[in-house]
Amino acid sequence: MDNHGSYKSLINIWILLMFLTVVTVGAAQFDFGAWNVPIALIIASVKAGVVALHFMHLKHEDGLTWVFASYPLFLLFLLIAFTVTDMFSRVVN
Amino acid sequence: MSQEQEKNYLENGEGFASWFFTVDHKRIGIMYLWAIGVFFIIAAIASFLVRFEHLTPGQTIMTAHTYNVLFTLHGSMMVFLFIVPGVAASFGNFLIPLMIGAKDVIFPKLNLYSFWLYLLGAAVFMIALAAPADTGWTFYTPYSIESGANVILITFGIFILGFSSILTGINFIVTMHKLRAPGMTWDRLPLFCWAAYATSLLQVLATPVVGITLLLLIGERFFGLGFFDPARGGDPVLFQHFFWFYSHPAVYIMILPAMGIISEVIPVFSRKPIFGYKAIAYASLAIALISFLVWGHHMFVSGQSKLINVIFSVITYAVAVPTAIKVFNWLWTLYKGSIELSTAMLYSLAFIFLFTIGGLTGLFLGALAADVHLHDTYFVVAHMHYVMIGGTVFGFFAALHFWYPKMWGRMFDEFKAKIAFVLIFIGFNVIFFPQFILGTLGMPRRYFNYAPEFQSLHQLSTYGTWIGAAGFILMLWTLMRPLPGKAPGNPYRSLSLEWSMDSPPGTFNFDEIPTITEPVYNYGTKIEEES
Amino acid sequence: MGFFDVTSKVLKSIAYPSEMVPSIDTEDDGHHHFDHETEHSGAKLGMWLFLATELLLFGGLFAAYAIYRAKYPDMFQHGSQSLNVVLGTVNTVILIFSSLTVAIAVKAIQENRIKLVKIMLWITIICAAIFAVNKYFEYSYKFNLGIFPGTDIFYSIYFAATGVHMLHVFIGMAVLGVLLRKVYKGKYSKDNYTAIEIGGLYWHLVDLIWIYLFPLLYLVG
Amino acid sequence: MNWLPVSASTFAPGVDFVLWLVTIISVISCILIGFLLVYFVIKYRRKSDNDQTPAITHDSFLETLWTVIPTILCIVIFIYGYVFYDQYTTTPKNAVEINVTAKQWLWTFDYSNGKKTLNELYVPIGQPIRLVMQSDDVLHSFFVPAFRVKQDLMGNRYTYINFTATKEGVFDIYCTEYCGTAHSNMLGKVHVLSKEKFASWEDGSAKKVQKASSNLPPAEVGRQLYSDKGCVACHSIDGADGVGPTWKGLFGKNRIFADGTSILADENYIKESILYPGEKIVEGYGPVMPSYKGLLEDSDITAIIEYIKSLK
Repeated sequence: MDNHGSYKSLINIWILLMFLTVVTVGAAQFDFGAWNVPIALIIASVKAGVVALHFMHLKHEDGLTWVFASYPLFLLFLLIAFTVTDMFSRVVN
Repeated sequence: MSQEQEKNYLENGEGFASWFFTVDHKRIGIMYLWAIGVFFIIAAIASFLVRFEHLTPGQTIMTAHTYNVLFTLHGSMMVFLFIVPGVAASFGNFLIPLMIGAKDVIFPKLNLYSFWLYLLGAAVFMIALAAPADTGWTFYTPYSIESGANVILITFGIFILGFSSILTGINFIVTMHKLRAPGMTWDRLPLFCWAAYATSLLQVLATPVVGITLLLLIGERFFGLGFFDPARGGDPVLFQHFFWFYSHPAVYIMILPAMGIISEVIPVFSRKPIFGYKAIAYASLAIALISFLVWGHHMFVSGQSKLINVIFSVITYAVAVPTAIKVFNWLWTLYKGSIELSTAMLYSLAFIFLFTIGGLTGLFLGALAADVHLHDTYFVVAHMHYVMIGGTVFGFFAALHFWYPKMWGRMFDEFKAKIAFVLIFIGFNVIFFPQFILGTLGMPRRYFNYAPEFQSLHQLSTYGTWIGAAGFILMLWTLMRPLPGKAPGNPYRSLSLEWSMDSPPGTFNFDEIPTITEPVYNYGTKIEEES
Repeated sequence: MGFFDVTSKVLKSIAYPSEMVPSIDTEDDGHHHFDHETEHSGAKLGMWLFLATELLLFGGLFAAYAIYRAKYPDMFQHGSQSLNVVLGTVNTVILIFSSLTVAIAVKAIQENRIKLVKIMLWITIICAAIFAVNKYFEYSYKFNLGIFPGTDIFYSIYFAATGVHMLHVFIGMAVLGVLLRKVYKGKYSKDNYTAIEIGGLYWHLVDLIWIYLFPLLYLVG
Repeated sequence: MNWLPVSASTFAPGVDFVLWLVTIISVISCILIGFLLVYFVIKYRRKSDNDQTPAITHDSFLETLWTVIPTILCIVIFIYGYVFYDQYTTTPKNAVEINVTAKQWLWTFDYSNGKKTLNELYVPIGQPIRLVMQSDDVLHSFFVPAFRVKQDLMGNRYTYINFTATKEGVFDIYCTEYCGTAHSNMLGKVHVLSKEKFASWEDGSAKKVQKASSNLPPAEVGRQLYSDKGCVACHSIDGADGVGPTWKGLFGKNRIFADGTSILADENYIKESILYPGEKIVEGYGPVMPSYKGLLEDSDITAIIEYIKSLK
């Protein structure tokens, strides 16, 4: 049976997540121009990664679970990459 | 307990409830088989009428609107109610646990719920027929937003069916990971299981995208969301992207299990190990992965950008290669074999030939310049049916005959079944081969009316449906009337695990979980030097 | 089995939706054919696969967001600025907190601390309810301003994404509610907690999706 | 039997080349596989139940062969497909633009000189043409088999087709994207004219000449217009219900409109309905008909009215 981490470590993770939320909201107060979205997405991904690894115990799962957890991300990337590429390469010469 | 063990799964419980609430994977498989059989027949009748309409140009027996409704009914029913859940859910359910040496799938109850969801989705779909859709099975926007038909209900039905598909896929994947008998390593896994595994992956990962797409389409009709409606600043091509992101992998959801079936049938009736086991197994996986990358080849003339067209064309040819490899592997399994032309074998051999034609005509459509001419003509219709009928349905029929003794515990009349095969084979080719020529000549698909110069080819195609229908009825007739006497446990001397038990199997499949020590296709006693 | 039994079984399965939760309880219908460890790891693997499908379900919305944001930057700028960042932030905090409580609940059941499990599940469900109430206020405020799905593409994405997410919140609440009821019935222990663990996984996914939706919709205007 | 339509554009030979190339590859592969299939089945048929068979499970040489050869063929086909497609999608510098608008179930062509035609596209031979296309409603697709060109049309965005006609004559236009009830009646014609004929068509003299020489009765001319101008897509002549009311027995009948009023269908009513179709909507039908103002001359309208009169 898997029995990982302690209550304290869970709460520490939570504090980290709260901190990152503050950072997200804070960062939104400044205008980084084209970097607004990437910055927001990077912070969100760090948060998501922390939730997945610690709250969802992905850290302790086997390789198979990692494959199933990450493959949809790849597909999502494909879906977005191809559709966006299409949308912005339609200029006709 | 021992009393119960002696009963086979068909005898274990009688009446409606003993089936409807069963968690026995074999009974669930049989129920799927009945359900998809019914929908197949309804959809086939629709196509029969559609073809009949084409006996003459202009109105023959129905109005243009009825025609549009019927081809939509035929397409959507065949795709969503028959062929996608078809082979995977029916034969997959029945066979996977038997083949891997398990007593059931890993989530038996979930399996039952999946079946109920399937029925629920089908029911919603049927209710929608009160104002049947005339959008084509592709539901392209903005026509599907504006059409007066019951598009919301029908797409909601498909949404539910999608969930059934996803849950079945999850069930199979986890079952194959967790419940393989000791010694049933991945390189001893029957190829049908490999195919079912790849299929399940596609079901799990592709279906949600069509789910959200149809949900958004419903939102378009309810709220006017505008994502897919040019009048509201949306983009109809985006709908097509989302739709084909699912529907191209769905083509492989349809064909992969059939490939798995004939990979089982051919070695048994050639008494040879399957040629290139690993190549076929990995090709299944490769197809499952690459098939996510080629959806745009359905959209070469849709207004997609030129760059994306070129990219998709390249990747499309990449997916052609593993498919070609499979065909040659099946072919070479026959080499120096001891070939018995049973009905199941005939269907499998026909699969190889017809699927080859289907695949080769795909090469036309993948080529950008040629596709500009052929897109949305009868060529596409013919190509698709060579893959879906010549491939999937022939594979499905092969399975019906091959596992018939195992499923029902009886044998059938091989002679009549072979006559039925000949009729179906001839009928099929007479229906669809002329359509290739119609297509290259420029006859568009989904046309109620057509120019008089196309009439002779259209008529030929319609006559084919009569031959095919006769064959299909004869096949049903034969299968519905089994020969007297009990079928032996292993009538074909197969080495696969499902034949190692009585026909039909007992409720719990195996009294004791077997231990596997040999490769699954260990035919061939004459040892030759390996190259 | 006659007609009556069939009807009663159907009615029962409707009346007790908890029966619809995948069969991962040990007191199953005697069809038990594999050991506990297989069941546990199998259920988790199945759940991860299901989460994969959920992610791709939202994938369509994320793709639509990416495209239309790039196509109509001004519309997204205006729309985003009209959303209530405070409510959004509060909801983010609530969801992250509820994620913590679920994680604690899973940890607690592994140590057989049933009482803690109950408290944590209760808090989680209450958090979910508060989230829903906040969302209700947000929606009705927008409706009062005459903003509906379909007003423009930004609001369509906003309502579609948060709406589908809301649906998941409700499903999550239902799942947690069923689990809580079973905890009260004493069904779970340190030897049998798979259901709580995979229910928790589902709830974390609801949180994960929101972690992305929040900045994309509310912040990066 | 011929399996390809006439080749009438500069793009067509390229497409035909690819079609022939793939056909030859396909036929050879098909014969090879079909032959081997039948040959193996006959040669290695089961002779007895105890036939000894070898345990051949792989053969590196063969497997390499049937991986490499299809790969090479695929690359070749892709390249040819791409090369001709690239030519087709590249607009020539001296291309003349024609605007195309699709609407359920009509094609409208607007020329740079202000001319406008319905369902009939006029182009000069040898002149690169660029169609700038848009739909007024749902998706349509512009397809001319003789030119081997096809492109979807949609709302809110222009799409394009380039072609140069190489043969004089009249060729079919089909709509190939399913667009509703009368999809299969959304047909048109491309008239490829010699430079001189096109010039005379452009300044309008051709039409007059043609008219003067035509001594058909007006009802016959009307019948011609009925199919040429797209009326056929929505109005039946045999009483069948369509998108619009049937023409059979229309003349002299009492028309009831959506707003409850009614009128006797006479010449003036029909003329009004052709020019201003939105004014009076017959009960049970939608306001979908486009105006033919500027698209039909008075004499055409008279001919159509005569034709309707003849449909008792």
